[in-house]
Amino acid sequence: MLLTWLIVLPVLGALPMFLAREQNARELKVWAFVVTLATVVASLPLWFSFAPGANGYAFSEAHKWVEFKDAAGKVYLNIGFNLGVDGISSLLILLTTFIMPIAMLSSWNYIQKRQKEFYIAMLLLETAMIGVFAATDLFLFYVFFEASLLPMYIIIGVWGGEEKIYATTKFVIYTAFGSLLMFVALLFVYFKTGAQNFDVVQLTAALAKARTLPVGDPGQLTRNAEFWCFWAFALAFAIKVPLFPVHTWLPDAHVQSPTPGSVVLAAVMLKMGGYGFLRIVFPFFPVAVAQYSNLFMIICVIGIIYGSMMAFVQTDIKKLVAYSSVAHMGTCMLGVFSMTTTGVQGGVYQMLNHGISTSALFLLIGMLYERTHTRLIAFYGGIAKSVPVFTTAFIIVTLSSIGLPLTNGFIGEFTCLLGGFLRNPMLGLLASTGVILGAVYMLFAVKRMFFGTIRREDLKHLRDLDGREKLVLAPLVIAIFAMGVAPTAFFDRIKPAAETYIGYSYTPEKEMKAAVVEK
Amino acid sequence: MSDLAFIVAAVVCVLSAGLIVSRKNPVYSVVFMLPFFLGMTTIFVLLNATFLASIQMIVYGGAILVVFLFVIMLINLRPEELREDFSMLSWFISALAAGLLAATMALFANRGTTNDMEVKFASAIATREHGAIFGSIESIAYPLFEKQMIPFELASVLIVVATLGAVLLSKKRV
Amino acid sequence: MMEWIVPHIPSREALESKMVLIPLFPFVGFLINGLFGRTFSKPFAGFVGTVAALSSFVVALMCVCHVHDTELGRAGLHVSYAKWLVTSDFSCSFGLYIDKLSSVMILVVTGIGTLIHLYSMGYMAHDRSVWRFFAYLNLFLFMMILLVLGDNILMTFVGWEGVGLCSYLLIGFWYEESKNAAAGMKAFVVNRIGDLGFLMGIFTLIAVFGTVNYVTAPVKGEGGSVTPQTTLDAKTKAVVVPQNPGLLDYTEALRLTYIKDEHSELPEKAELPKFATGGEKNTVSIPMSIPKGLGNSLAGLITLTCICLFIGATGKSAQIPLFVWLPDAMAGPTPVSALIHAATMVTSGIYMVCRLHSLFAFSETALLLICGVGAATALFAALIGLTQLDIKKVLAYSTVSQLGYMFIGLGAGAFSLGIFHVLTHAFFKALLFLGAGSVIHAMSNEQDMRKMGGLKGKLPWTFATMLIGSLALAGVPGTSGWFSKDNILATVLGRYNDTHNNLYLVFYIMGIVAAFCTAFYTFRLVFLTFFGENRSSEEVKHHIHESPWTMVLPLVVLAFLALAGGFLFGGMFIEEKSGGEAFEHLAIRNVPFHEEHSLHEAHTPNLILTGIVALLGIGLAFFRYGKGGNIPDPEKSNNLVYKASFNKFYVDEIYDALIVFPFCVISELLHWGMDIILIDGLVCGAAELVRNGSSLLKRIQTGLMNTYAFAILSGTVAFLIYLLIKVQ
Amino acid sequence: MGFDLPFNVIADGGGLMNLKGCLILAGVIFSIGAWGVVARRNVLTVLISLELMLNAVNLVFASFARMHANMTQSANNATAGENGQIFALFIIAVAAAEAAVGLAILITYFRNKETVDTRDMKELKQ
Repeated sequence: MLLTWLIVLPVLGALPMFLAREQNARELKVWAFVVTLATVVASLPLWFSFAPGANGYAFSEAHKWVEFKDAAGKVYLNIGFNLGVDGISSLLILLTTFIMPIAMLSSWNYIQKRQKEFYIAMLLLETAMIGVFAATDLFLFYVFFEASLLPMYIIIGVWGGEEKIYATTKFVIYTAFGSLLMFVALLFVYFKTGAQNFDVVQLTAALAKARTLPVGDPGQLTRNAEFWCFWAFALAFAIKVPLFPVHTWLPDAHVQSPTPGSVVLAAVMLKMGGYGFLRIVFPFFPVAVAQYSNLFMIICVIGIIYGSMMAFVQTDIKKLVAYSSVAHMGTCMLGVFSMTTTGVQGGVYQMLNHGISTSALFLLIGMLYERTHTRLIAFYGGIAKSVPVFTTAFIIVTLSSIGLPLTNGFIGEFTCLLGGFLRNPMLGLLASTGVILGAVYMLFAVKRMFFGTIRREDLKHLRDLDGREKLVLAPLVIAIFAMGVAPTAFFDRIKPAAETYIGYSYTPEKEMKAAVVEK
Repeated sequence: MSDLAFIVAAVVCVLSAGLIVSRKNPVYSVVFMLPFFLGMTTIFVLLNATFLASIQMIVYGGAILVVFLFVIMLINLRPEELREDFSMLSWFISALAAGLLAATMALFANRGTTNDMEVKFASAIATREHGAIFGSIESIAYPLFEKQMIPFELASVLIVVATLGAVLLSKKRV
Repeated sequence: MMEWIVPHIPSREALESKMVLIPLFPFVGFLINGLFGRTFSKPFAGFVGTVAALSSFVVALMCVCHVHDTELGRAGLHVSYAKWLVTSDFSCSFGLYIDKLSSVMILVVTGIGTLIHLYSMGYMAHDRSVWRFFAYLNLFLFMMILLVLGDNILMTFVGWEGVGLCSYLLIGFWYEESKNAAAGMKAFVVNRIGDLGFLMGIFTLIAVFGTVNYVTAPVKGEGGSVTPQTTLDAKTKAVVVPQNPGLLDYTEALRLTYIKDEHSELPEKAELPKFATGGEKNTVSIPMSIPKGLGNSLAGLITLTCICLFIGATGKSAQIPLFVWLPDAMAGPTPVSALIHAATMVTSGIYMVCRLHSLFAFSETALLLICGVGAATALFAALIGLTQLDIKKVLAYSTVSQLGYMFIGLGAGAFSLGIFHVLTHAFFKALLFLGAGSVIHAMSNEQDMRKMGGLKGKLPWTFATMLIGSLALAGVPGTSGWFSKDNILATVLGRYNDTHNNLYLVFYIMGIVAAFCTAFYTFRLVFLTFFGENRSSEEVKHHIHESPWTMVLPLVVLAFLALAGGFLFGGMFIEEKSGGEAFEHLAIRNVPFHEEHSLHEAHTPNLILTGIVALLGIGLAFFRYGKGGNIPDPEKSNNLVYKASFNKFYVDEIYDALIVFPFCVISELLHWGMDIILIDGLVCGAAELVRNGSSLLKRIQTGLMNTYAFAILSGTVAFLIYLLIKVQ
Repeated sequence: MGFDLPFNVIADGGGLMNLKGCLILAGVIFSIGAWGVVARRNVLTVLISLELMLNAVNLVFASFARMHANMTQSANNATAGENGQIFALFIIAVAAAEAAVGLAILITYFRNKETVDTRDMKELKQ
């Protein structure tokens, strides 16, 4: 029941807030923060008593949810409330619960209007995000996947910047476009295979069986159908990641979003895409994955180089970080698509890293924005002198972001690139140029913002970080170093799950064997 | 004889219906409703639906028509206030559509009525229990109050609700 | 040998437990200064930093004594701490490994590091944030120690990037000048380009050997743990490797198996043998899990790996084409230039090649490339150095040039001499930089040599020590610099004798020309700075004074080492025979010569030649600048070559035009063309299409009841007509 | 109320007074009513046209009731031939209700907007 509680807890916390009045904003903030802290505490067993069962999932639970029977009493639609975590999703849930209190704390002064609604939206968002990672039922996954859009839509649309409506509409339509296609493919898969329910593992088995059926059998999953379904799923997740040609919603959404929104968006929501690839696309469509993984690796490499180049020319620091996200997620997905254990391990690790370092960057930018109300890099210059602590924090996070050893970024980047290299050396080499480009754009921005002489009088008296802000950043900075020095625990955790997902990968021999067994 | 009556009634109905629809002033429309209802009643009688005919006359001719007249007087539309209603194009297009509708329905009627049905239509009528005649009050009352009891009651509820609604709606705001 | 320095060497077990202190002291120093330094007084912050460095040096010295002087220590001190990164392709832990090679480096790093900390206490005494400076310096020491002592190549990479970071921070230490920050950034980015090569090298190593450890894990034994060695079983003539062999175990095994005489070559993959191991796993073979597209010839792969790693080295050790950052790095405080950009960090490329020298020894192609790049760099930088006016720029280019010499040595197969030149160069170049710092300090931060002159009387200590340093740099026979440089050039000539490869002759001549240039610009510097009239302004003149003892003491110590270093340490490095046998003191095996006499025959002509060019260079410098009054002025010169040299042959400008500018333009173009116009155009275009389409459709919604009724009517009619046709 | 015809009106005739004729007549009246609904802009006329359409339907019901006149309600046949007429009765009831409510809405609308022209009724469009 742990996972159910984890999912329900934020909603339960949000319920009394509906009754509260806007005037009690302070109490509301504290309450919402306490709720997220409670969620952190509740999620701790995911780390400490994680013991996967026979199917690879720990904390499994299954409840009946929706069941439709036809006139003959045969079940034709069976959606379960099935939850469970493996090594990957448990870490992503932990990341979610870890980031939420930080996001809450960071919105303390940033959010000034409609505070009650804001915190309610954040709590609902947390529920949806945990649900995405905990669901083992495909339909449930889809429900949470979509449900997470709505609070985000509101968060950007209500508390966002000047062009918030454009950004939030773009964000939602972009992502919903992909996921609706996914929904069609999902139903197709379910009804085509005649599976008993939407359980991911069972659907995988059903699909594998459908693939081996003889040509002409109505239940046969043809290559064509598989490829269409693959693209439907892949597009949904690629948009969410986002991979190269479908990334343009991200900069707008990030720039317009309020700081906590950016943090959650970068830290958790982007991970849903990569997670979806691993959890759903890899097992479901191994043939298509085998066919297209090279293409996707190329896309990732393009994303790395392209995202870095875009980041380099940005004038808005938040946009710069948003484009760097494109590059980082490219690295991360390169590892995943390399289909090597090291690469997938690194990919998942890089997801966590990106969640930590990029959200730290967004937090820092948000703090600066609160002081000066501008994000233009050219506005600043030389502020290292007036805000030394802030500068130090920013540089530490920057270093993590560009993958300096002993920070978390290095481990993730190194293993991802190694995975890519072992799969395809040329792509590995090209992807590794991201190491250079990352340093170029980040340090260039750091130089322009923090170094040099202060030209503006008001920047000389900029306020340095206060206690609350230090509290917000401290866990992230600690995590940056801890994960850089001791990645082993994470890698051990990820390994069985990664091997499971790679194990689904397609080889012609395997299929022949399966066909023989079927006969 | 019945043929003649039917043809006369049908011609009256169609003519007056056309006039109802085409008169610019609604007062005339209402006036032409009277021959229309009379024609209808005649046809009902010819169809042996005597009770229905009487109800038709009472409800339509007695109630609805009068209500329309009342309303026209109430809102007091003077002819000169009425705007030009005849946009040639829409008039023509809708006439075309209505004509097409009539044609298709006529075609359906033509195709759908078999000889068998015509024979049944023209055949002699069996006498009801209790010695009632088809279409008479008794012959309608028995099924109405036995099998159709609930719809009948529901219809009365509907009328009550409609009455209340009409009163509430048209009540002047205090 | 070193009993007189450290009278009591602790036991091996005690040393193993103390080894961690070597990196820990500087790290703690960094933490103390970094976290609380703001509240410290300036001298105290310096004191903390210096003590941290000194303590580290003392522990390192004890370890080194153990490694060199005891029987058990010969295999090195090796401690493995916690696991760091475990993946299915490789695994590595935090481990420290002092063998004979790293012991040289660790002493240079901590020893010279300590001296420069001491010097900095004086030099930085008036700076606003001394604590920050010492925090960075200590962090640098920490990272450098990791680089040198790491027991796997990933740890080396940690240090490698870490020192790059410190270099970035220290170059931009005075960040309020945008120029300095830019120089720091340039250094970091250029280094990163090299790091890309290093990274690729590591990847290939993992693909080929499946490990990143240099040696296998230590085994607990009597009186301390021992690292098992790869040996040739005397009876069976079989190669026995330890379990879970490291890179060096593999290379040693390959050498013992295949390189029986000088014509042997490495086999193709198909013939790879299995090596016997001592433990329960009976045999082990090189995994060679090579991805498609790299070929599967072991020799080819090793060449590829070596070239990748060497690209990494060119970044950090400022070789062509990546040397451009080092001259700019002089924007940092002078002690930083001395420590990081002369003595230690920039030599880490050489260290890395030596660390894996047994791998490089397999690849003649890679060695030839290294030699060629080294020679080109040595000459090119020396030519630029001829005309520079900034005292630190001259030294910076001379550093680049000297690093080139080191690579010449490595490329000629004389790894020991490369390391020897690292050592002597650390002495004299640190000395020169510190001396230059002392001059700059005295001249109120003036760096232009045109405004100096006649300082020998006012700064006697500085003058004397710098003169010694210059003699060493110029390669005057008897000085430490001469010992190393002369031997490197002799080896190249020997190599030519041996292989009759004309390239080696070309490299040799380049080296000789560079040596001449070196002697010339070095003494040009000395004459312009210390002789003639003082050309500074009155105010500056008034302030000229000798530096405090904290600055003079390191100068004296380094001067002694620069002068006598060759005699003291030469025996450890210089090859007596041409056989390439392992040096007892260095555990390095140079690439053997085919003919025993090749090297011997090269020594005498080379000795004469180098001596002559050094004296010629000094003489020419004396004739041109020695009498004073002949002040160079590049702006007025019409000599094109002179101008080109003064402008660094426009390398920066060429890079800007070829790489930086196109990158900016393409990025900007892509941003507008691709992102905003194409992709967003498509996305928003789709949205616009829907919007415009629906505004067309909107017309249908007239709001007129009749229209809707008409729609119903026509729908009905259409349906009826359909039925009419369909239902016959 | 009502009066009972003691004779079978149709049986002696034939000719035009047959089912087909009745149905076609109903169709024509219905179409005229539909025409009125679609073409007229005066809500009053539209409502009257609606009554026309309802009457046409009544006619169809009555015709078919006549066709089923021989169906008698008995123990083994629950359906009576009068059911068509009964349905027509219900329609008349509903028509009355509809007219009442419709006209009431019309009055209220007129009171507020001073118009009964559908061209002015576009509030929902804005």
